[in-house]
Amino acid sequence: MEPHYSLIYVFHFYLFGVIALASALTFVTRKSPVTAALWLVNTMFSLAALYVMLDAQFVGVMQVLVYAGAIMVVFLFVVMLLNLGHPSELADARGTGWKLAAGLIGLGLLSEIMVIARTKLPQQLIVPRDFNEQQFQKLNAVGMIAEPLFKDYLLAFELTSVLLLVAITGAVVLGRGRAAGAR
Amino acid sequence: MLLQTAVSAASQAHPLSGTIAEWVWLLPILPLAGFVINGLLSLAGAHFGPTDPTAAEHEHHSEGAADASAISHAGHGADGDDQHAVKRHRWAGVVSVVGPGVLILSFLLALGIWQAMASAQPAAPFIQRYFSWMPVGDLHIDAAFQLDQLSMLMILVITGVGALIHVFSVGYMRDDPGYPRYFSYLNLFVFFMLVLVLGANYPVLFVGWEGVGLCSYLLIGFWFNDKANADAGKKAFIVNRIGDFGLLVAMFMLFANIGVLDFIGVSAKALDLGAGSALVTTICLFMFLGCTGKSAQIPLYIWLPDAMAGPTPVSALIHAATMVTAGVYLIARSSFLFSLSPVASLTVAVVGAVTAIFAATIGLKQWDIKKVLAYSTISQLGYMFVGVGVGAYVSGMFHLVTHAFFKALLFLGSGSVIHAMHAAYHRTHSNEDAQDMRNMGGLRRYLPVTCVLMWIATLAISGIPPLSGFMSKDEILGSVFARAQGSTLASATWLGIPGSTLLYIIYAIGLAAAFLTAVYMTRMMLYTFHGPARTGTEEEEALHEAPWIMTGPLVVLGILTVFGGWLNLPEVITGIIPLGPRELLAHWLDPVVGDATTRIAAGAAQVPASTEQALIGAAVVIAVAGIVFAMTRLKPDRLPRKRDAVPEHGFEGVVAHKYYVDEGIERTIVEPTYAVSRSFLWRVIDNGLIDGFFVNGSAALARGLGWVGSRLQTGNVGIYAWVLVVGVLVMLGAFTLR
Amino acid sequence: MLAESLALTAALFVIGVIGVLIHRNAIIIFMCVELMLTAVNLTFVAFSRFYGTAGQVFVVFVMTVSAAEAAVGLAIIIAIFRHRQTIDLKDINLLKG
Amino acid sequence: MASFLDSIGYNLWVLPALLAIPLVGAVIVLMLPVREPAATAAGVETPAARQVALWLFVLEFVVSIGLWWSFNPADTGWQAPIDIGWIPTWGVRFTLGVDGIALMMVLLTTFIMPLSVLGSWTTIRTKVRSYYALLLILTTGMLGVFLARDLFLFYVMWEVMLVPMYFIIGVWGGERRIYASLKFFIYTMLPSLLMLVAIIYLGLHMKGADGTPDFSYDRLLTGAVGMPERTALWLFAAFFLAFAVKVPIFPFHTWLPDAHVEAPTAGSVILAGIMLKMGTFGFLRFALPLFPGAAMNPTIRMIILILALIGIIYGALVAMVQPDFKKLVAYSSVSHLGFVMLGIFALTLQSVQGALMVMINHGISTGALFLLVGIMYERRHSRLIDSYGGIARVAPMFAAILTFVSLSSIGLPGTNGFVGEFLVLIGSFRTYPVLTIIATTGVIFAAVYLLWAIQRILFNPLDKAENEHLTDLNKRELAMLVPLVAAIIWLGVYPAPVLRRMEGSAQLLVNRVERAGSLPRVSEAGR
Repeated sequence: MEPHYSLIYVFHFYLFGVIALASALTFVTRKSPVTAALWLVNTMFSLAALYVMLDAQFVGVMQVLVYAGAIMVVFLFVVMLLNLGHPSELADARGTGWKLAAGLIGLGLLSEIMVIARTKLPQQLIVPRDFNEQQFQKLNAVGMIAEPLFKDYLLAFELTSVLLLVAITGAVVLGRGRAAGAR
Repeated sequence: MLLQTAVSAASQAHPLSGTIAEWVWLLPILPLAGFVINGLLSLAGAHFGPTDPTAAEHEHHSEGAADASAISHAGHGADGDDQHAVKRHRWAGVVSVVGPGVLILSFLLALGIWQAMASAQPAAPFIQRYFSWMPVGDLHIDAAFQLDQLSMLMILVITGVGALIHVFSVGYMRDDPGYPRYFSYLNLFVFFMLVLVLGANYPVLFVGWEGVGLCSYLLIGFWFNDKANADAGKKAFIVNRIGDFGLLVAMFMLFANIGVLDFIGVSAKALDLGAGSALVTTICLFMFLGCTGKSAQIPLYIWLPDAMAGPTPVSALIHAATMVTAGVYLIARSSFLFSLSPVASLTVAVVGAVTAIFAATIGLKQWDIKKVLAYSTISQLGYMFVGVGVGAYVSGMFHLVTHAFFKALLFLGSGSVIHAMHAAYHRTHSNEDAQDMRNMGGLRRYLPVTCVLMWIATLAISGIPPLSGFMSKDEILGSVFARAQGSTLASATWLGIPGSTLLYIIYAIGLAAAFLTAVYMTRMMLYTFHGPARTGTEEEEALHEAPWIMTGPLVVLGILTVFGGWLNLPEVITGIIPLGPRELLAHWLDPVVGDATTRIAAGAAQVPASTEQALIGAAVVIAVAGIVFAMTRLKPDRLPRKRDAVPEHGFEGVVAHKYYVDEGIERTIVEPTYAVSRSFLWRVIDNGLIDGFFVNGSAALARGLGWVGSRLQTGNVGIYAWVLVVGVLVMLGAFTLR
Repeated sequence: MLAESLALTAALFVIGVIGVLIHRNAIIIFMCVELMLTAVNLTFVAFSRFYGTAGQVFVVFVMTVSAAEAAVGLAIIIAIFRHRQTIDLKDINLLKG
Repeated sequence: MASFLDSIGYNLWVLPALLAIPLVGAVIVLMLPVREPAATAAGVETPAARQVALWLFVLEFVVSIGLWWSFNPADTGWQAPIDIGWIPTWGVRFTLGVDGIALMMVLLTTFIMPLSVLGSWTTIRTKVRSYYALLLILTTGMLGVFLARDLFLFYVMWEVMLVPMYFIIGVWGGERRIYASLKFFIYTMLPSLLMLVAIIYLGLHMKGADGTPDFSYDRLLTGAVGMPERTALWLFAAFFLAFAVKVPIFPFHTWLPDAHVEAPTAGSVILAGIMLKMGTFGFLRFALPLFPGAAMNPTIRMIILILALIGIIYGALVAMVQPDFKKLVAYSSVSHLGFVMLGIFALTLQSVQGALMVMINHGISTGALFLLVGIMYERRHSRLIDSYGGIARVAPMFAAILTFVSLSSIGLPGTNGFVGEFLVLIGSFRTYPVLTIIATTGVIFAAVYLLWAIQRILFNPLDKAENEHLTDLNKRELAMLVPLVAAIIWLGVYPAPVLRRMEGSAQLLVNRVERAGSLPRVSEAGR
């Protein structure tokens, strides 16, 4: 089913995978938001690499641009804006008992997901093996995404844009605070 | 118009059709009209009467100078239902005409019908169907009247004695503020009583049966502002209802088994039930339960003594002459059923006999003149049941008729006494009891007419020949003896006792009760009319004979008491002294009860005339012995007045307290029922278990769950996240483990 | 490489969940949510090799939503902080019933 | 009379008119201009509302009374039928019709309603327009329940009936009105929802070839019989609960005393007089004919009969010890409705007809009792029996009528109460003799509790100063009581016309249930 992968491909795949995992673990154990954010950026970058390796070049680029470039920057802006970067204020993690319980829940969840992931894939949905290859040849990396996006999922796309508009408006209204509205 | 068409269609070939008997519907309608008129006058007088509150207040305190309504419970300050108690009711004049008038008209009509009947000599009952009352599928209950010799006899008694008592009431109730109300009730009673005896089927009979109970209830509680009276009325109704339950069940069983309820149909199909079968016995016993209620037999006799709370003419009419004899009538009417069941018939006789002696013993120790008469009535009703129980339906009915005469006379006589006593005590504003014999004595000087007439009645009830009571009572005892010699009853067994033995015992009890009757009646007369006056010197001046409107009916009843026996002179007597035609009543009733009597008496040996004469002689001796015993042993001149009396002790005390039956029932049935209903059924089951636990409990559970849920809402988003994740974990787990 | 991708996705997702559970700092919790979303993206991409490019289109949608979410969420955090001078979840219990 | 009715096409429009008049009337009443209580003579807000409502109800009664003559007793089918499409996609039709069972209930309703308006004439002083509008809407609901031939329509009307009563109790009731109205609403609503589920199931069960459900009663009558026994049992249980609460059968009765005590006079009258009949009517119309196998299952039948029996005795015993006269009457309803249930489930022609008679009689007698309680309450502001005593002396007309109505409730022969109870008992005795004998003792207890109560109210010494100047009935009160008294006498003396009109439908019901109910047993025996 799966194509044969070269050793170097597998090596790189595992490398980025391990980096992503390790960064994520580090991220989640940090108490300072800034540090945490930087480790998260690292995870994002590794994932972008994996996307590229999985023949999703456009998504990989978007990952870097949107997540690492935009969202995480907004996070850092907020941290700075609120001046929350000092570790002294961030003694926020819960106690050991909570952490232990969270770990246990995480393990349970993980095992459950792994079990579910073993489900047989529905065969009838599977596309021919070289389908993506042909799409890529025919439409190039961007067109491969753009065609379904603007044809099959046009309505969803438009709705997403409305969602973004609403989000922007909401963010602006919330961010302005009561200052203009109430007084 | 509806009536007329129905009448003409229903009666074709009957000898009575086309005669005055077609007007039989008018018999009850006349008193009903009287009820409506008097009732409306009563309400009208009440509504448009003076409503000035100060006047009412004043009258209330003055207690009404001539308030005759307090007669039966002197000194309690009882008063009627109206505010203007001093004057007679504004419509009293109209009522005095309408009330007794409708009864007299009814009686005249009844005489006419009787005349027609006597000449036609119909063998079959004359049935008038007016309209269909409850037609449902195979159940056909018509509003129909049945005129036959039995109902004719009852009609004559009811309207005749009823008319006399109505006339008496005009004088007795003269000044009562509830005068129109009284007559409307009394008329209504006669209406229902006529419906009872005229009904052509059990349900119509039941209408009258319960209707007379209702009127009894209303009239016992006539002076309802006294709690004791209201209690007595209620007690009468409820005890009667227990009996009615039996009658209802008997009707259900009849319908379920033979599908008809009219007398003709049931008598035709009665044999289908099986002679002597358990079914017919059960039906008869349930029916007899009804009779014990209405006719105050053991175990349901307890209401009758209390019923004396009503005005005395009411006691005479309802609680002596007519209503209480309805049970006897019902058994005679249902003779086609009872004659099929020796066991049920013997039960009737046994209960009658036991009641007769039981009530007679209580009568020995009563001081209230009306209570003596009440227990005497119960006792005499026992005799009647002995008569109909042994299948001597004619004798039972005969005693019913003569009893109606002499007991009505006794009650009205006592009414006359009480009237005089009350007037006397009222004049002196005394609080003494006007009905207690210990306060009387020597009244013969003031009430000579009453005294003589009451003595006649006393001798009659005691069984002194040739008065009516002697004839009828002796005939019952003779029948018992004859049945014991040989009949279906004698050959049956009752609770393991051979029927003939039982009948001899009943005969003995009957004789003993006759002795006691003579004793307590003589005692009553001695204490009331003889010896020194205990009334008090001031009061004696006020004692006087009742006006003619009251003594007139007494005299008529006295004549009837003397000559009532001629209705059914037994052969034994006519054989010795040719007094007149023999066994008139037996011939008259033969078409109705003849077959049943023959069926019960089957296999009877002819009692030799000499034996019969000996029995009669024994009965007379016993009666005389009773009178003599009472005369010699009782000392009216040594009797203390009521207020000086000491309570009796020992067995005498028990008897004086009526064997504590009322108290026993109160303790064992009434109070526990109330207590269980209130503390257990209502408080525990209804409020506690069902409403508290289940209904409001489920509401509380919902509220509790809601409260627990609201406690989870700490508002802390972190906790929410935990809850969410745990939820996801659980749901994924469910998927995984599927 | 599907199995590996899925395992990685699961691990990252669970790490995100654990992060949400153990942190009280609202901003870090938000980051954890972002991590979870990204992890899901990896699944889409991995499956898109077998099921066609639609999966990658969904990744675009998810990114949009997460961007919108971050914008609004952070705006809310700012508003709360202005109001109460804290972003500690312990002190934010306005949802209390 | 019948030809006159034909000439105006009476049967074509009477049933929709009966439903429409109160609805239109409600709108009219609500549109009346408000007048403040202070500005009116009687201190009643907008007195015009009550007059308009009274005349509307009189009109309704006049319109409905034609049914008495137009009804053909020989015809056991639907009369004056109406069948209009309503919600086609759900297969719901607006079908109305009247048979012998519904006829008397409709007439009872239209007879009671004007009297209940008179009963609330002076007691309802606030929000008068809304009150009478609710009464009118309630009438539509009640008549709709009796007339509906479509299960969906029936359910809609069933709930339409519930809401106005909730407000009538909750707004114009006594001190604990909120508790009582909520209890009433939830108590009756909950099993009604179960019934809705059953109705939807039935509708889907009967769906046609195109998949549209069918709620038609007539079609269900034949279609529901072939249902598997277990299914029928569950559906019967759902219907049973809904109706049992409404009846109410012991132990589902505890909403009744609270609702009655707190409701205003007219509310109690309608509740007792008409709405309690909904439950027993439901058994006769739906639960029995639709699921004869389940209803006639010996075990289930015995359980219901025993519950009915408990209701008769228990209701009477608990009524006996009530200090509150209104509550006493409420518990007496439990007892009376026990007779109805006994009659229905004993299932002989006599007992079913008797049950119908008891339903009518109970409506009249208990309605009258509640009106009388209302009259007492208006004068003394107390329902406690102990607050009275000896008032027959000052209010003889009141006393006469209260005594008479009580006697009819006791079942004195010659009054309506006797006819019903007698028929129920004599009919039931054929199938269940022992149970019937036990039930017959109920007539004793009825005498005990009512006579004891009226003794303590009317008789005994007049020992309370407040009672000495009680006024007797006025003209309005007489006007509302005299028709009831007349009905009591009429139904007691000459019930044959009523019985004749009900006989065909009752016979049809008994035959249908007996035939269908005996089928499974026969087949079991065959196996």
